[in-house]
Amino acid sequence: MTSSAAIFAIAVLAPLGGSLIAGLFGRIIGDRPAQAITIGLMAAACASAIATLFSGVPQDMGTAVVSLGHWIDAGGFHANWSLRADMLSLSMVAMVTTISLCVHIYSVGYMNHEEMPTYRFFSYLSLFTFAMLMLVTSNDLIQLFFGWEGVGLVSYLLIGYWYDKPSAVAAAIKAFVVNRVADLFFLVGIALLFLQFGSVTYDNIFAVVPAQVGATYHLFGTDWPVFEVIGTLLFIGAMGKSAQLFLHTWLPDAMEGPTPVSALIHAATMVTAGVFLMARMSPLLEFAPGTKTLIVLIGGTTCFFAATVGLVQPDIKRTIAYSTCSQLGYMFMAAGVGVYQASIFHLTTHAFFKALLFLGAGSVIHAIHGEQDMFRMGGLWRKIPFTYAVMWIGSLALAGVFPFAGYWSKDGILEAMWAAQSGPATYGWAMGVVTAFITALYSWRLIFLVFHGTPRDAHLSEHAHEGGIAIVLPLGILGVGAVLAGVLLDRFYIGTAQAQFWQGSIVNGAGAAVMNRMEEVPGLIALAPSIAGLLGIAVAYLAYMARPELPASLARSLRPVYLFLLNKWYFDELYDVLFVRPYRALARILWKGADEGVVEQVPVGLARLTVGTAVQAARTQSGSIAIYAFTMLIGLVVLTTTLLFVH
Amino acid sequence: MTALVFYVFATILVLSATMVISARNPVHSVLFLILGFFNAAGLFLLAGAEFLAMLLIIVYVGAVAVLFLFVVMMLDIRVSEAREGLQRYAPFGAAVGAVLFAELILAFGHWRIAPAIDAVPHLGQAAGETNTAALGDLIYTHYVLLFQACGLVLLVAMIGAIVLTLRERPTGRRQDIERQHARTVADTLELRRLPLGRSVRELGGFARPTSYSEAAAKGSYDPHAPVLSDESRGE
Amino acid sequence: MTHDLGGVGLGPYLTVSAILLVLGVFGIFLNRKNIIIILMSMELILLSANLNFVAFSSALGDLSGQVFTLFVLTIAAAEAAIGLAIVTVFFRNRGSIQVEDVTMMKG
Amino acid sequence: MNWIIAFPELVLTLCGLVILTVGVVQKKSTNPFAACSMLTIAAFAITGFLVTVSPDGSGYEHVFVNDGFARFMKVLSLIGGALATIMTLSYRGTSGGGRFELPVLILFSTIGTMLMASSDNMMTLFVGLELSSLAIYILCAFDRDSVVSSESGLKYFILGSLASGLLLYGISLTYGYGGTMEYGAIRTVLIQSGGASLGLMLGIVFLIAGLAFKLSAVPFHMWTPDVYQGAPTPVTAYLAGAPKIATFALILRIMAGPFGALAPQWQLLIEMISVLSMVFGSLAAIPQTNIKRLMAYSSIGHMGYALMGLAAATPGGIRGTLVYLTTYLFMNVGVFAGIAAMRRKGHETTDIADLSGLGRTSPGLALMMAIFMFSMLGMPPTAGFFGKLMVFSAAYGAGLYGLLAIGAITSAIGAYYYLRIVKVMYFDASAPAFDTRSPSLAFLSVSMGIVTALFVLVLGPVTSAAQAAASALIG
Repeated sequence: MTSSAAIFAIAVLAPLGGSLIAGLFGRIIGDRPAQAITIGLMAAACASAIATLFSGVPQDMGTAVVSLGHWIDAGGFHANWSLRADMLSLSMVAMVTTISLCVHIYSVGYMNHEEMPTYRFFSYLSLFTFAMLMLVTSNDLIQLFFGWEGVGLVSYLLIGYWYDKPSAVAAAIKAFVVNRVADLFFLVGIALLFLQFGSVTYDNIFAVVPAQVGATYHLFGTDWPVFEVIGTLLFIGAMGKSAQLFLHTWLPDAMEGPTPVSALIHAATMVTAGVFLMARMSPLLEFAPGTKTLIVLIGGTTCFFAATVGLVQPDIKRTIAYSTCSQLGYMFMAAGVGVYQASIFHLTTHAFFKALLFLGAGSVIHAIHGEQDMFRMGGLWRKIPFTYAVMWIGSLALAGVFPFAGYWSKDGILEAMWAAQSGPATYGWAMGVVTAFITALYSWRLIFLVFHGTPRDAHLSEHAHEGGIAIVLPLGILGVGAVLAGVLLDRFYIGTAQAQFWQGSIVNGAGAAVMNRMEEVPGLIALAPSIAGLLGIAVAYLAYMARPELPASLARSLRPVYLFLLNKWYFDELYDVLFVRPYRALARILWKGADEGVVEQVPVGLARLTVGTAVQAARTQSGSIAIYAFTMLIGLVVLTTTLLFVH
Repeated sequence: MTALVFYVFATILVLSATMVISARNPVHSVLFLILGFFNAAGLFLLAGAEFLAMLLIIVYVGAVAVLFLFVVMMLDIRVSEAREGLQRYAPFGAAVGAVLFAELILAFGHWRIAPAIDAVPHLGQAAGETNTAALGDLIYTHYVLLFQACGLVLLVAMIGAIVLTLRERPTGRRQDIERQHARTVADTLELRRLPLGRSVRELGGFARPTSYSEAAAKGSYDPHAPVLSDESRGE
Repeated sequence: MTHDLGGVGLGPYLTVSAILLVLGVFGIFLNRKNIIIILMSMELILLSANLNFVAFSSALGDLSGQVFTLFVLTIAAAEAAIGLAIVTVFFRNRGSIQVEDVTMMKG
Repeated sequence: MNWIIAFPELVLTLCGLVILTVGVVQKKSTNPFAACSMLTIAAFAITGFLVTVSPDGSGYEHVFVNDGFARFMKVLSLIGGALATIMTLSYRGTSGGGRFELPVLILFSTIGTMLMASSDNMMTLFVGLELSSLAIYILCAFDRDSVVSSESGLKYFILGSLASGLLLYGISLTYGYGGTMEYGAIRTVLIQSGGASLGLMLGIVFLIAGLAFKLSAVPFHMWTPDVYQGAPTPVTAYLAGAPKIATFALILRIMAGPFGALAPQWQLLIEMISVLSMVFGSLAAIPQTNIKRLMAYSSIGHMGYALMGLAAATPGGIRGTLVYLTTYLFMNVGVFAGIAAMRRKGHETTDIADLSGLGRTSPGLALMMAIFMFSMLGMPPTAGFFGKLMVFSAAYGAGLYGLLAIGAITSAIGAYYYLRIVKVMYFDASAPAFDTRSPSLAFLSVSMGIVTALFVLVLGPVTSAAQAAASALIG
């Protein structure tokens, strides 16, 4: 193992060490040391990751695989523990560790009012980071799935961290179950991949993909292209993890977890795993045009849907959560037209500014003792000016205002959508531009509601104050990131240097043309998102600063629309009717009828029947000679008759 | 002619068999059994089994039936106490019996003897030999082992009857001359002074020398039993 | 030497024996009177078998059937003796030989 | 030289007569019971030795046959008789000490079982069966002052006579078809006639019914619980052993021999009887509270399993049945030795509840009983397992899957009541301790326990002997 490989391994494994130490010995060593150890190891991981990113992978090979050991050897099936070091994973590792470090530090400040020791929380955070790193550095689908399930599991643990809160527990279960549904498809996809290619290692798969383009499954009398089937299955898996439309319902509920968790998991890392998967499987997806169209449609619809819902949410964290959902839609759109670089770019910038927004929101919540309803806030900017400032930065980045990070990546995506020149892509572009407007609108709605105007609950804002250094410092780091990430990385991720930067870790196929045409979109088109964003800010100012009564009257006059949005397009209700209730009914039938009625009753009944029969059998022994003789006679006659019939 | 005789015998046999199982008085049953056996002997005669016919009368009528009669008398069964009627399930039982009978008749209606019956030797009765002599020949040659085994069966029956019913009544007062002669006054007599006003019963009854129980026939006196309770010790 | 069974053939003999058998079986399980009737029914069953043997023996011209009948008679006598002895013992213990009183043990 | 073939039987008969004489001429003051029992055991031992060295052959004009099968069954019968006689040494009736007729009757009954094992003729079959049965009727009522004993004797006698009558009727029908009662001749006639008539089939059913009665196979089993319960315990132990083995000898011999050609017809009947026995035996035992009754139902079930081997109608099946009977004999005697030891203040107790806490009050006896129970339910590596294994594998080999499945299910049900006894012995609150065991019972239960537990050590010889016996019958 070379020194760079060792450093890379440290980047991945250090969080595991931190997690194990904090988790296993936290009770013994105490809270503070546990926090210090996890943060220290996380910092080491972060430093290692950035060092590896800058040193880059050896020029002569696109990828480097750091082997850690054998995992599974079963017949023709082999899986190893290994770390794949290509630019895709390196950039992801650097991003994840950086955000995670910020969140770790922030948590020290945020969780200091907890009554329970928090070593468990830090252990989970580090464990989550490790799982995410395993996911992004996997060299085969099995390890990817390991990381995939790992983040799902820790996400469950963290959402339900306050396990004495019923809503948190319910949200954790919901997140887990929805993800399980998606994971099932994902797993089937992996299985089909293995059957098709005889391997689960990326390189082995990608090497033979072009040779098997024509392969089909014959099912239900129709031929299904193999890559479309597999691609769709993988995409459904990604939809679950990345909260795309139809499988998004868990994400807003996941806000029941502590805010650092929301920042780390539900903004920067785990939810982007689906996007990462699309980029990772780009060599395969490029041969599944149908799947890509599906991705564009779902992505575009998600980004619009989530934005509209975010527009009316009263809860500060839920607003940001829907925003995340919406931004993920952007990323998928880009992946759908084959511009994975833009996806990853937006993923990265989004990680910074969305984590910033979440942590800023957390800072607000922390300042006013856990209140999350924006309509009970107001006029806070004097009390927590730093938070106010970083929220502005985050919102500007989110809205895609030049030169903040979001501008570069979102513009890149929308230009790519336009440049793709296809029906679905144009749909996606239109949705994207409209969403850019709505995004700005709800972002400033948030800012105006929270920080401006008069305090709606004087008691709440009375004692509001900035958090300590542990809260301010991560906000500062992320704020810098939210400002600079776009302008610094644009050249490498999607700009002129992208080919040298990615070194073939992302395959564009037909999307390569889109990458080229991106630079040539008409000026007005290029400006459209920015204009939409500024327009959104202006409307927000009008509605929430100049004419504060306007939203209410609008909500009254357009009540059905308002309710539709407020109730999140009634997805939860729809699912309740479509799945939950039938499932409950079925479960009840199975429980009461099948399980208690049949499964339990069969042994119990058999035992009862046996005893009953036994008593009856014993009762035939009446002691009477006549009965005994009669029984013998009956036996004789039965035997005789049987024989006569057989004879 | 012989057919007529057969049917007479057969009819009486069946009727008396019916009476055996339905007669109210067990003595009548035994008598009908005897009548049945006589007629069965007649059937045996018609079939050419003269010796067995005679044996049936001698053994069954002379021994078995008389034994039955003897036991019926001995057990002193009161006819009036005998429960009348049939078992509760009688109709069903009769139906089952009828099925059995129907099946037997079905098989007997055209009785088939094995076609290859002559593939094995048979023990015929030599011409001119009487049935009795032929049977005697076989019993003491071919079947001597079974004949002996039947003897054992009778021995077992004898042992059984004895072991079950013979009781050496221990209460019987037999004369044991040897003991009688060896007896002394001290063995049998004890003089006791009786306080005035106390009854014998209060003093424990008539006292007997302990040796008396040894001297008496074994088991006839229980030395620990209260002496005055003779009436409760009845056999 | 086959015998013509007095000219009536095998069938009537077998029928009589079947009737005796069924009567004997009825006597065992249908009556509610005393056990001695059952013992007599047993004799009827044995008699029916004996009748079969004699009839077959004559019809087949084979003496082993008659020899066997001889043994069966012997054994039947022994059986009757033992049966009556047991009935006597039972009567002494139970004071009754009613069929329905022989039900101390059941279940 | 006919008498050479039947020499063991003749010797045993003479011994019986001598012992009877000894018993009769003894002075009244000395009870000849123990002496006669000892002599009887010695006579069994001598006869057993003579049986093992007796030559093959058929004698007395096809009345009597001696072959490997007969020897195997006779040795088992003699062992059964001897073990029961050992058990009688400790027997005390209601009216005091034992009487010398008890061993003598066991001896005569065993002569009957030997005749059955050696029968080459329906007449021998019947005479042997009657000799054996009549002695047992007397033995059941032997405790003549006990109402249950006399009732059990009466029941067994009446129903047994009925069964004998049916058997005899079956023989008469067989005779009527083939004109002969010799097994070999019947076989020849049947084969050459190319089948059976309706009458003969009826005869076979009657025969099976009569023999199934002695086996206490359902539906001819009704006498079993009452007789087992009422009869003196050593007698119960005897009648659960040797006579059943001899009856199996008969049924195997006539089914495999004279009626071998009709196997497809009678196989179904045996299967029915086997299934019914297994099911009834395992079910009806569950509610029992009296251990002797429980053993009766258990024996009904065991006969069902043993019949499985016959139902297979293959040499392997017969071998399985023979091994099964061997194991059954030992564990059965062991259990009854344990039951006979259940005495408190001189009175016999037979409630299962009386065994409570035996694991503490009498650990040795409890251990032996536990071994027998595990063997009865067929748990490896006890003797019962191998017997079951062999009949099950024979049934499997013959394709009797339904029978096999029912056997497996009933074994599982049967396990319940066997294990219940173990549970009562080890986990229930202690009942008062039993009287001290007599040496003969201690010897029996320990030796049978060892044989049952370590049967695997003699499995090889037993199996090869059973194999030889089976091939003598069918091969």
